[in-house]
Amino acid sequence: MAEKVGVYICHCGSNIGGVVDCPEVAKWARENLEDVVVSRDYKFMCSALGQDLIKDDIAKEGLTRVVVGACSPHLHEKTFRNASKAGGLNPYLMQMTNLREHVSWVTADKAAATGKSKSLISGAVHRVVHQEALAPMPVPVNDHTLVVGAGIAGIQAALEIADAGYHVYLLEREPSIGGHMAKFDKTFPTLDCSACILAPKMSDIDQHENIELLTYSELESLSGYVGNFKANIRKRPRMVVEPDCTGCGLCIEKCPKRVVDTEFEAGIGYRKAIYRPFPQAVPKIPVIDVENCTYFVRGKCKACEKFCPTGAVDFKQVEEVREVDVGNVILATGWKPFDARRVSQYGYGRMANVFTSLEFERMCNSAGPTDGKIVMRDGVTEPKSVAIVHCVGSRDENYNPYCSGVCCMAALKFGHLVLEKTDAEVTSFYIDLRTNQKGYEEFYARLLDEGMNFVRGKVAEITDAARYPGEEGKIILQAEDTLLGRQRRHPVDMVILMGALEPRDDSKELGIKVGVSCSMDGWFTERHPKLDPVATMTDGIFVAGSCQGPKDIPASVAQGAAAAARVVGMINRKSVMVEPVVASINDEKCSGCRICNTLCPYGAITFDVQKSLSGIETALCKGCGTCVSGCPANAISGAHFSNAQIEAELDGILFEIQQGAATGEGAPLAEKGGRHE
Amino acid sequence: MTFAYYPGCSLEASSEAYDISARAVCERLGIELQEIPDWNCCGATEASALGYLSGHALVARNLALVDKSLKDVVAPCASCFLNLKKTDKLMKEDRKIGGKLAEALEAGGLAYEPGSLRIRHLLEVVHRDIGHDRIQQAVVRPLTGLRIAPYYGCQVVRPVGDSGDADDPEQPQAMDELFSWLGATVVDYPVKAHCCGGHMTQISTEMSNELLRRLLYTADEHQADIIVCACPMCQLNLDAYQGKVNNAFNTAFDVPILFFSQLLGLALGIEADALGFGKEIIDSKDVLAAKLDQEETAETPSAPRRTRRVSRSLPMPKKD
Amino acid sequence: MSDISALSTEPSFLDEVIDATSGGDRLRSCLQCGTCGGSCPNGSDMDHTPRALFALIAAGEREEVLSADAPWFCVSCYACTVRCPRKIPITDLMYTLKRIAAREHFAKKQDAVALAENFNRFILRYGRSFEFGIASRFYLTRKLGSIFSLGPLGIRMMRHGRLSLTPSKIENLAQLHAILDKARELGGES
Amino acid sequence: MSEPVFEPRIVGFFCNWCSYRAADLAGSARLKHAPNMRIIRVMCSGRVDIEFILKALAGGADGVLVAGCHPGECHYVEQNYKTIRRVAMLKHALKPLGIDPNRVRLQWASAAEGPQVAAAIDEFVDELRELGPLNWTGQWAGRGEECREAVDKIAAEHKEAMEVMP
Repeated sequence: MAEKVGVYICHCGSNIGGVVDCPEVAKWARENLEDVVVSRDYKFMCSALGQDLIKDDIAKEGLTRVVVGACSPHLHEKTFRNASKAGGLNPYLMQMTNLREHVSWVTADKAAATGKSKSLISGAVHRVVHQEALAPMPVPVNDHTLVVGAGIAGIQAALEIADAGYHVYLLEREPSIGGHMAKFDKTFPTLDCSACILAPKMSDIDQHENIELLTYSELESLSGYVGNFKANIRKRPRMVVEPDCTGCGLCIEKCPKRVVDTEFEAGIGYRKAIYRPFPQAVPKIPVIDVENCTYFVRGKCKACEKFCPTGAVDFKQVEEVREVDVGNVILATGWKPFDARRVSQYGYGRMANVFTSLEFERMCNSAGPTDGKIVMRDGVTEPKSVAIVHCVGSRDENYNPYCSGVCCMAALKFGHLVLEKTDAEVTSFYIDLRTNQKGYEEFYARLLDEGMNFVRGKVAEITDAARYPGEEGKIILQAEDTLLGRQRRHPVDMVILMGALEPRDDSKELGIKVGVSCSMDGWFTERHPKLDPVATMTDGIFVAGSCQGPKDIPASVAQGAAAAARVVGMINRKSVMVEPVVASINDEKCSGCRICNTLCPYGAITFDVQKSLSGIETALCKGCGTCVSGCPANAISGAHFSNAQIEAELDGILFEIQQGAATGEGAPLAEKGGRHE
Repeated sequence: MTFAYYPGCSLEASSEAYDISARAVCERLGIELQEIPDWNCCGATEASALGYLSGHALVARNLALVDKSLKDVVAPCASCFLNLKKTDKLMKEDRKIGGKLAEALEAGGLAYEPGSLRIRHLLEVVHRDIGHDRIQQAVVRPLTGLRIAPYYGCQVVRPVGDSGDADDPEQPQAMDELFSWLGATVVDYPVKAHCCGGHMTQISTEMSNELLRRLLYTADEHQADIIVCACPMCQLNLDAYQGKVNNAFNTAFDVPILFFSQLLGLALGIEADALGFGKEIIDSKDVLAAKLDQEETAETPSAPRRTRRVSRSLPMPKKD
Repeated sequence: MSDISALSTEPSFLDEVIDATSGGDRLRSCLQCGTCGGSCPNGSDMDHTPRALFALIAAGEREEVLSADAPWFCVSCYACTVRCPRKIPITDLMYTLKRIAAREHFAKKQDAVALAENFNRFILRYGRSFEFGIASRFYLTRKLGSIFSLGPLGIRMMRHGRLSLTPSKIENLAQLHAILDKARELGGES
Repeated sequence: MSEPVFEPRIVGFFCNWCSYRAADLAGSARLKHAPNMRIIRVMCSGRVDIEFILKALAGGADGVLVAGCHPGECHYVEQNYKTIRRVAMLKHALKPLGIDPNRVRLQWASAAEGPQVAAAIDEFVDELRELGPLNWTGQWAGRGEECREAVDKIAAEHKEAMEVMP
């Protein structure tokens, strides 16, 4: 039986109405398009009155389908679905088409705009009659959660969820939790001691009954879907039996092998071959670095084993893989520091007294290699002058186009520390100083008062080639002082390079494991940059902290908490509704060719060997439709985006085009379609 | 291996020594050079200052004249090298201009397929294509005892239209490695890729003198016996104008400036006269005689930047 | 008037410069960081650093830019181009400014123009450059004063066989001219 | 200007996440561009069935533009890579069908690239103006006889092959 379609053209004030002849479009639809029983135009369809038009017509005219020509569906699709629902129509029987963003706002020529609107409406009408009533599907939610990464963002998220009374698996690749924050001395802009605020949280994690800490471990694979994930976790061998170890540290004391610590000490300090990254490490259990351990390299030593009072050392330990069931996953894998060697004109690695920001953080830390003393590479001499170089590897298309966000404030913090701990003068070379959070601009003002110098100009090169008297034995920064428009050479004893924050090398890899995409830069992509910043396109997977983009501590903590809130919300609901836009396979038509099996990145398509048929795990399907268009037998159909629906929309559009051709009036075709005038 | 050879104007006149030594070295290393027939000037840095298309057309003619059976053009002159590369890249990447240049070539009955030639600098060919093993085998007269400041200048190392595998444009290594293979002591010459002033010697002696002074001063600070060049302009400026620099700043620089190919030739056992020695204005005979084979004494002061290692000293960042 | 031209919808000086440079549109993304000005070996002697020139171009200060000496002090060392965080072809832009300035006789006072013109004159005549000719003619026409100071150098060069007094000439000069004429015609060069 | 310009008719398949939003952005930014484009929204460029494109060309469109997220930024992880392959293969097949492959265009656009989308549409319109009207079905009109002959010829050639063995 024929459907009864109602068409509603929105003027959006003059936004659409000012360019598109809405009454004409409505009239044309009524007269030219099959199944259209009602066709109206109205000033504001999204207004209550506009929505009432739809509801009433559904009741009075017995509409079975609704087409709305207005703004972008991304704005008001929900609105008009609800209106249809309120009128007693299944919301998925409403089709919206975009006459504003895609027509009136981008077209100068009115005739052209009107013609284009007609064809879009025609497309929508043809499509809507093929649409089917759909209902969202409920699935249960497991109340365990996996948090990947135990930096400050992951720690915050884990604690929030655990405190809400739910079990958390907290995964950390390094031997200890704490992340980068554990390496810092002070935090901007308040200058409170990083360890003092982090350490308590770390021991909370250690003691929390709802948190199961999995350190020295990585996520091997993730399968399943929202509410019902299975995670495989690979635990590397510490060579120390955790339950037996008391963390007394005797083994570390006795270990004869000293190694440069490129991880925690950023390369300016040493550790033993059996070590604990830092005294307050959580857990306290040490690990053996098998690359450097004398026993593993040469086959003899075993000092640690000899001296261990509880016999906890076990050189035969092997890695283990375990599987955990979780309902939600939070990614908080953080960032990695930019390799300053790549900017060879800055001479890092060539000139001893050029340091990276992370090296300097460790130097300032009273628990660091220099006991907090600011000294040159020789380890004793205090610098008389220090230069801080901004944007090293940031805002630079040769390295990373983005702004790393935190460096400006960290540079101010460094400036303060230098002025506080030494008699040196400090000069910062910046392009723009970005201090746009609470208390940040005030901190900048404070540093001006404290006598830190600022030069606006990106440093062109750093050299030890003296040119003028007074430059001998110094490191010279050459830059243009852009506020003076003059080239400037600035000799100093010590340089600090504010290196960029970069995505982890394996972030893309991890993204593919869990079905989260990465931006071109390699940061995880959130569902919506403004309105949904911690969710991802994969339901049940959330992001927090710097793995989603450079962030400072406050922002990371906020995101950790936000992600936790989303997870707790999910758990409390017990079950979640998933959009019904999914694919399904018609067994009659499926030839078992398995072409579709390889097309799905979510592993939603399974193959039944007995029946030799492919099948789709509905809850896993995200509805992209790639398998639908890939099936040679047309056996797969995509709900709400079926071949019939899309081809009908195409027919509708072509219908107007052919009609236009016939009448010669076809939309833009008479006048030259208005271009940038 | 056979390469098309583009000597360029300077190598015909002021820098004959470069041409002679380049040919000699290549012959010794089994590189056959086929000079481009009737090649013309590349326009240096001057032609494109007045005409855009004509500037590139000048270069394009040379590319078009290369025997189509050859895949590589080798140019010893930095400016020639860069100009050839730039024009080739432009023709390849900017369809509009590429088309016009093709049309211009056609007017002369010539044609060139952009990207069909690899534009190489002599230094790269020796360093990459011949490489460590074959060079070391060929060395008969190591340059032991000689402190070398490798000076690359600008246009050899700036990656204009290069693939990613080009040498570091800021701290290039090719010459450093080459001369360490030859047994010389290579000083870490921080200004190795700074500019010698190019044509500034013709325009403003004040400015060019200063640029040259910087290079000489740093070489002196690092106790270099000789500065080696891979560019005729660099060599000419440092060599011919060294006296003027001394007058201008009353300094007493007296560093011989040689082409890398000359010293390489010496190490390969080629006779000095067959390498154009003696054409340099600051004579290099005495230095070579004095230094060669004098094993470097232990307490040769090294570059000032090296901080003396105290037990408390912090580790340096690892290489690579 | 310049500010007006910057605001009006007429193709601005910025557009003019960009259109005359392959890849020049990168100039729009300049963030005025001064890497170019800091990198330039002659940066301390220029009346405007490249960065400042770009600001003036954006502001439509045509005359001031074209009469600047900065482009003529560019030695084509490409340090700025390699380092520019916005990948702006700065050296090429300097060539563009030189060309416009030379075409519109803004730069008569620049020695560099004379040198370039000289150089090109010899290329046209011989197909190759002729250092001795260029140098002597250049000094005779421009720097009569300093030619004597140059004498001894010339003599030393000659003694070391580094100054050929006879230019070498290519055979197919006609072909070269045909190519260059066509190029000039296509490029609308005078 | 009176002299009529050929206005190509273009069908676009835009993915819901990046390119459709980019087109929205072009709107919010009021970036005027040629009105020849008709956009059909799909969830992912991977949903674009090659048949859709052929159908559009057969049905009177002079060109088809498929738009998706940048490679590596696909909201479905990697589906746009499949689009690359499919469109490449289609373009390959178009020539023998008498269609210039440039009538099908693949366009990447992140949700932030409204200007790029607007520019791409204008550019595509200009390219199609160069190519002129497609009128694909028209090309075959009145050539039914030819086709039948061709088919018969082939049938004859493969006579025995076509016989079903008893």
